[in-house]
Amino acid sequence: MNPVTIHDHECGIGEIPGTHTHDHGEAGQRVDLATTLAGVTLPNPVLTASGCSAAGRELAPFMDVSDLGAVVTKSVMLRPRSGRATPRMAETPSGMLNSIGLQGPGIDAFLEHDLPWLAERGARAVVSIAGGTVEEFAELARRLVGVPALVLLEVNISCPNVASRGQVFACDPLAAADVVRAVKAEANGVPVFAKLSPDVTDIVAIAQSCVDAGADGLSMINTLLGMLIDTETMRPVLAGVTGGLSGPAIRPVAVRCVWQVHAALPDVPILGMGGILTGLDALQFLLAGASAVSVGTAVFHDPSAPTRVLSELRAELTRRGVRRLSDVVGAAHREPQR
Amino acid sequence: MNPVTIHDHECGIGEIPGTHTHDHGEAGQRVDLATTLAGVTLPNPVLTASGCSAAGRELAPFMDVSDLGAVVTKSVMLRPRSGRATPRMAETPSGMLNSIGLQGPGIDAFLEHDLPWLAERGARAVVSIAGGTVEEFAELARRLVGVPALVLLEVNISCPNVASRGQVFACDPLAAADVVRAVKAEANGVPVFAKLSPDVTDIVAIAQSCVDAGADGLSMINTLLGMLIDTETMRPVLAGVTGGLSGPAIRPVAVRCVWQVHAALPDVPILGMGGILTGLDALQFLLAGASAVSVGTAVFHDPSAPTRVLSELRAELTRRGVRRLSDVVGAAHREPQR
Amino acid sequence: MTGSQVKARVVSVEPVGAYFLITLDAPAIAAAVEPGQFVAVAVGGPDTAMLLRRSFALYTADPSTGRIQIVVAEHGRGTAWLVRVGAGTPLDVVGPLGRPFTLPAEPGTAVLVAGGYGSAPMFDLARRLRAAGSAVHIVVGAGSADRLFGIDEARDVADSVAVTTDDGSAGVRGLVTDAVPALLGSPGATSVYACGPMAMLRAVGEMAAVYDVPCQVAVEESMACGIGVCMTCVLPVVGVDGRSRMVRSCVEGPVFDAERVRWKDVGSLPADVVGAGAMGAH
Amino acid sequence: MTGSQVKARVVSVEPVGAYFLITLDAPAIAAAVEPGQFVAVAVGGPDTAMLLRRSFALYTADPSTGRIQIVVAEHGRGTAWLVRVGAGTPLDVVGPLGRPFTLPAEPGTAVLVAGGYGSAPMFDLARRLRAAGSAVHIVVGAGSADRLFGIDEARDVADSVAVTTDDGSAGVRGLVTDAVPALLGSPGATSVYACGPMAMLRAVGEMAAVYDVPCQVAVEESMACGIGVCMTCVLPVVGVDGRSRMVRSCVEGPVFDAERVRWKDVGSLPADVVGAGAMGAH
Ligand SMILES: Cc1cc2nc3c(=O)[nH]c(=O)nc-3n(C[C@H](O)[C@H](O)[C@H](O)COP(=O)(O)OP(=O)(O)OC[C@H]3O[C@@H](n4cnc5c(N)ncnc54)[C@H](O)[C@@H]3O)c2cc1C
Ligand SMILES: Cc1cc2nc3c(=O)[nH]c(=O)nc-3n(C[C@H](O)[C@H](O)[C@H](O)COP(=O)(O)OP(=O)(O)OC[C@H]3O[C@@H](n4cnc5c(N)ncnc54)[C@H](O)[C@@H]3O)c2cc1C
Ligand SMILES: Cc1cc2nc3c(=O)[nH]c(=O)nc-3n(C[C@H](O)[C@H](O)[C@H](O)COP(=O)(O)O)c2cc1C
Ligand SMILES: Cc1cc2nc3c(=O)[nH]c(=O)nc-3n(C[C@H](O)[C@H](O)[C@H](O)COP(=O)(O)O)c2cc1C
Ligand code: FES
Ligand code: FES
Repeated sequence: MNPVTIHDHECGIGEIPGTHTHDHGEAGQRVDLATTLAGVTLPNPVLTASGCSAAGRELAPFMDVSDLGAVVTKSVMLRPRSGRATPRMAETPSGMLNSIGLQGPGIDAFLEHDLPWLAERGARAVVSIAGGTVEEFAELARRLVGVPALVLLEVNISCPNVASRGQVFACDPLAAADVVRAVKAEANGVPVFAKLSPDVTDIVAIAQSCVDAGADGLSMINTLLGMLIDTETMRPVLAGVTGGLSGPAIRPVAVRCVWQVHAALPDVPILGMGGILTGLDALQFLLAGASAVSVGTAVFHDPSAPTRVLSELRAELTRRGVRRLSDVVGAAHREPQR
Repeated sequence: MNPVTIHDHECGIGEIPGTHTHDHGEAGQRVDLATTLAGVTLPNPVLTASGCSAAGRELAPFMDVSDLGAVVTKSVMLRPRSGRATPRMAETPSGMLNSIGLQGPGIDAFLEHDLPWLAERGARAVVSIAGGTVEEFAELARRLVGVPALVLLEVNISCPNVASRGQVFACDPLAAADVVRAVKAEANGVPVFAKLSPDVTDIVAIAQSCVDAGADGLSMINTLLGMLIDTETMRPVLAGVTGGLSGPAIRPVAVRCVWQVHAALPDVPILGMGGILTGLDALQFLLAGASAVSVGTAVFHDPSAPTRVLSELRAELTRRGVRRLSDVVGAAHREPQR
Repeated sequence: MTGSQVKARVVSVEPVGAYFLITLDAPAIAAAVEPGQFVAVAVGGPDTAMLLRRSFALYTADPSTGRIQIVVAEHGRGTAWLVRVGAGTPLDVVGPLGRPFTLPAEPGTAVLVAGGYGSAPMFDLARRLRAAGSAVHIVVGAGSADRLFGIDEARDVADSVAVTTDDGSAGVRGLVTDAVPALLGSPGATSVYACGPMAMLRAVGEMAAVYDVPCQVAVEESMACGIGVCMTCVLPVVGVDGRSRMVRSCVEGPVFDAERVRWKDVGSLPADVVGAGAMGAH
Repeated sequence: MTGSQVKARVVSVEPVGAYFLITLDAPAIAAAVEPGQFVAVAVGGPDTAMLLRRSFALYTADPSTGRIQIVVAEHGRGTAWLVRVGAGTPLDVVGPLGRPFTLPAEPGTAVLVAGGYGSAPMFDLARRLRAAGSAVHIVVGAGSADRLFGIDEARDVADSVAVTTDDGSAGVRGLVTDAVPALLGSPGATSVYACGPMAMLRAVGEMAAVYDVPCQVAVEESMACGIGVCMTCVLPVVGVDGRSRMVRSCVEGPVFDAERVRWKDVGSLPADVVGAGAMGAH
């Protein structure tokens, strides 16, 4: 009846046998964490998030990046980009704002320096691409197909569309579909995931539009547009005025987006993200319908977060006696068995 | 250069005279906190938020509600409503989810028991109204116009539109405008504020549409749609599955919405809200363009929050040497004077 | 009914079995407590991500020392913080809150049933009942011995004390409700009071109904505000007019007449509740 | 360059003037520190709303005791928590991070300029410079006497110490930079090291350029991650190829050659920075 079953713990009255799953299962057999995203099998469902772990190299002191499901690299563009002026970030309650402006070396340097490092270590790379025009996205896909380590393309459509007075691709079903279609045409079998923005009236409509255009899966969510005003200077804190809100603060919005899209499109694989700090947070996304998750801002709080989340998730699933990861994917949509 | 000017404090080098506003102004004269919302002058800009202080009576042990700018009452509907099943709430990082389902006594009981209590105490009431059809909204306005204490109508268009398969009025510019127009037609000079949802692709478009339909001002923001999954039961926590996210977690989104709408419609008064916990939080909304603010979820954390926010705001403005509240409204949009 | 908001200094936090006994300096609250009332405590300290207060039944309140005590079971994040708070820390506490147990108009025989930390409000209640001339029988149950709170004190304040544990580690092995029918039947109980888990309250209420003894229960619903403004803590309760309403357990409870609570409908929305019809539309 | 992540037990938190000297048990970090490096500390405890680590220059690091020390000025919420943390608390600390000061290839005369808590990394640097045969002159400045850190220790590790305060409460009244030209000029300084506020670093860098003395500065940019993954801590720096880039101060700094930092462009985006052209488009 209550959201939590504290009563059962407090005095044992009315206890229903088998509800105390968290006391059992320690002796349970090891859960099979392998997951499949549009035909790509990953050893486990915990990935980094684009823009939150660079291209993986800086995490090396804290983990073996090949232990992760995959490394999702920072969105790369065709040309080198300086990013915006500083300040580029601000802390907010249980979250942060960023306005980096997609600083990056451009695709040439990325292919020369970044991907090979991941390939040498046997890590899997999900490469996130970003462009200002549909053609830029297509060109990036062309350059990437076939390079070692690449297992999946994530299309960051949450960037402004040059042709459309800066409106973000992900906020317009047609523009989003155009990008997906163009990338898909170049992808040569590499699965293409469209990364959606939560800042839309109807995320299911955007999701549907991307899938209709050929997206093999969906990554969600990107940051929410937010801002902070410095009450001393009386001006916006960020040089870019607005920025993207991430971290645990947005987790309920992210879980809701995954839930809605999985409910509408149950066969479309989802890479879920937004505020994941712990293994139980990751489990929420899986239960809502994600087949894998990205750990983003948590890395700034705890550089070993991705592997910690993975081991916590393993422990939690083991405790629940879960055998295969796929058994929990989307399970919150099903009526409980008991 | 840095987001914070700690350097100046640490060793005094490079200090610019006059930048330390926060050390001066203690002796400043009392700031005039009066604010005007579409012709209605309130003694100060701190209000409660709809649904977070019932009809004010329960706050009596903690404050004199007539000290507030106004009491915004819980959205009232024509008929009594039971609200949803429990659980109706869940705590989230720096926020909470609620799915009350607009439980309330209906307009008759509201007029008989709730408004008179406020009127007797000399408190000002902003009455929030909600309906499932345009006609219900109009009928509510008709019933309310002319009753004592009422100073303003807040139209909660973030509720599902019966005619439109449950789509929320606030997510559709045309439906939102229909409601505003109908209420305005009955309002007989009482200013009408439309309360906007942040869950839209383009909040400025909705704002414009409401203003074109006759809204005298805008309240923003309502909650963000979110959800939480119980990782023990593996089911949604809330009986209503999804719920509204509120509290400090959403403050950056709220400030951004106020900023965007004020930038586009600088002459439209805004009642700002979303995660205000302190006087400085309130100041952020004023600087972004709000002429007054509502304190919502903070009341659950601290029942005296509205009056505390008010006194903190007064102190902060005094410290900055601000004379009139209107001097800071929207000030973050202007280049600094110095 | 609604109390005051105070900064209450932590006097001490002492482990008692599986629980923690927290003593606070809170004269404004201690002055006016009746058994069954509760306090709502802000947790997590400055810059916490935990926004909502946690509610705890008042165990003792001494107007002469200005101190109050609560019995806290470590459950989730908020209580994990609370049971580790250092002496001297100022806690933001609102109370006393809620409707207390009401004493019978006439002296008689009262049966008090408590599950786990649900015994906290029972001692003061027992004392007041006895002071008003009633005989008091207490039944306390818990999962295990370490989750029984205040057995010795129960012996001081009651005419008889029955103890049960699920695992038999203290008292009689079994559920607290096993011990109730005997007390209701033979000496002729005239009132029943219960505090504990919902399932227990329901069972006790149903037993009392069988024996036609008035029964008051203190329920424990999830509360966001504790002061009656948020409407999160509701449950379906039958009013004096015979109609059911979703009623706030923080201000109209936490103590209810057991026969008025629609136990099997808690957590759902019965169609005959006032205003349920208006829900269908939107 | 990037360090390890440890649970460092707080040994003590001691007020020192306006600052707090925090001593931590962190053998893995203490083993490998060079002057100018920093640590990133998680603040706020469990369930905090503060997500980002706070960075602090290492003051001491003793491989034999396994202890490190930082000097913390209470500034906002995070440091307010940190300076009140109890002894014994385990802190999550990542370090040592960042590029340290580099010692000159040849012994010479080093001038070390510190503003406020910016003196923290200077003592170890001075010791190493002297051990390598250099003469060391230290200039320390602050707003007031209580914001001077380690003057006595400076006297132990340097050949001369000059002290300035804005208010004249200790040493010479004036800015720390007032004392620098004299040191650069007459004895013929061969290297300058500076740590403190940005305006001071810039001024020192410009003076060093006038005297054509190589100058290293430790900058303090807002950092979200501290380990090089987030790109928040950048500033425009001229590379060896003569082209300017937005460079991460956490991994490519915090120590930079002063002449390479484009001081007047910090906080803006100069059009000639690599990749700035690509920004216009979107
Ligand atoms: C009127 C009343 C009296 C109570 N008296 C006592 C008491 O004397 N001793 C005691 O140990 N506990 C008591 N409780 C339960 C206590 O409030 C919860 O154990 C506590 O809120 C759990 O908080 P948490 O942060 O540890 O758990 P979390 O699960 O992290 O809490 C998350 C949210 O759920 C709510 N919640 C979780 N469990 C409960 C619960 N059982 N009841 C209500 N809300 C819950 C919390 O308040 C919080 O808002 C009482 C509750 C109520 C409503
Ligand atoms: C490399 C480096 C070394 C430092 N060494 C020291 C030191 O030895 N002693 C010391 O007292 N302080 C030092 N600082 C500054 C210290 O990190 C800030 O004072 C601290 O982060 C402020 O946190 P807060 O929570 O108190 O302030 P808040 O204003 O609440 O912080 C909000 C956010 O802004 C960031 N921030 C605020 N001020 C600064 C600042 N001055 N520099 C960088 N980020 C800031 C915080 O890290 C946080 O993310 C150093 C900073 C850097 C980058
Ligand atoms: C500093 C920062 C940089 C980011 N850069 C990118 C990016 O380049 N491409 C992208 O698709 N998402 C980017 N994101 C969004 C994250 O990948 C992620 O979608 C979002 O932050 C929500 O997850 P989180 O709360 O776990 O961080 C960035 C987020 C942050 C905080
Ligand atoms: C429990 C609860 C009930 C609410 N009920 C209403 C309502 O009836 N009408 C309305 O317009 N907004 C309602 N809101 C939204 C608030 O008025 C406010 O817009 C939102 O919570 C953001 O502000 P906050 O973060 O300060 O709470 C409710 C919010 C909460 C938390
Ligand atoms: S807890 Fe808010 S109304 Fe009861
Ligand atoms: S602080 Fe994240 S890259 Fe430097």
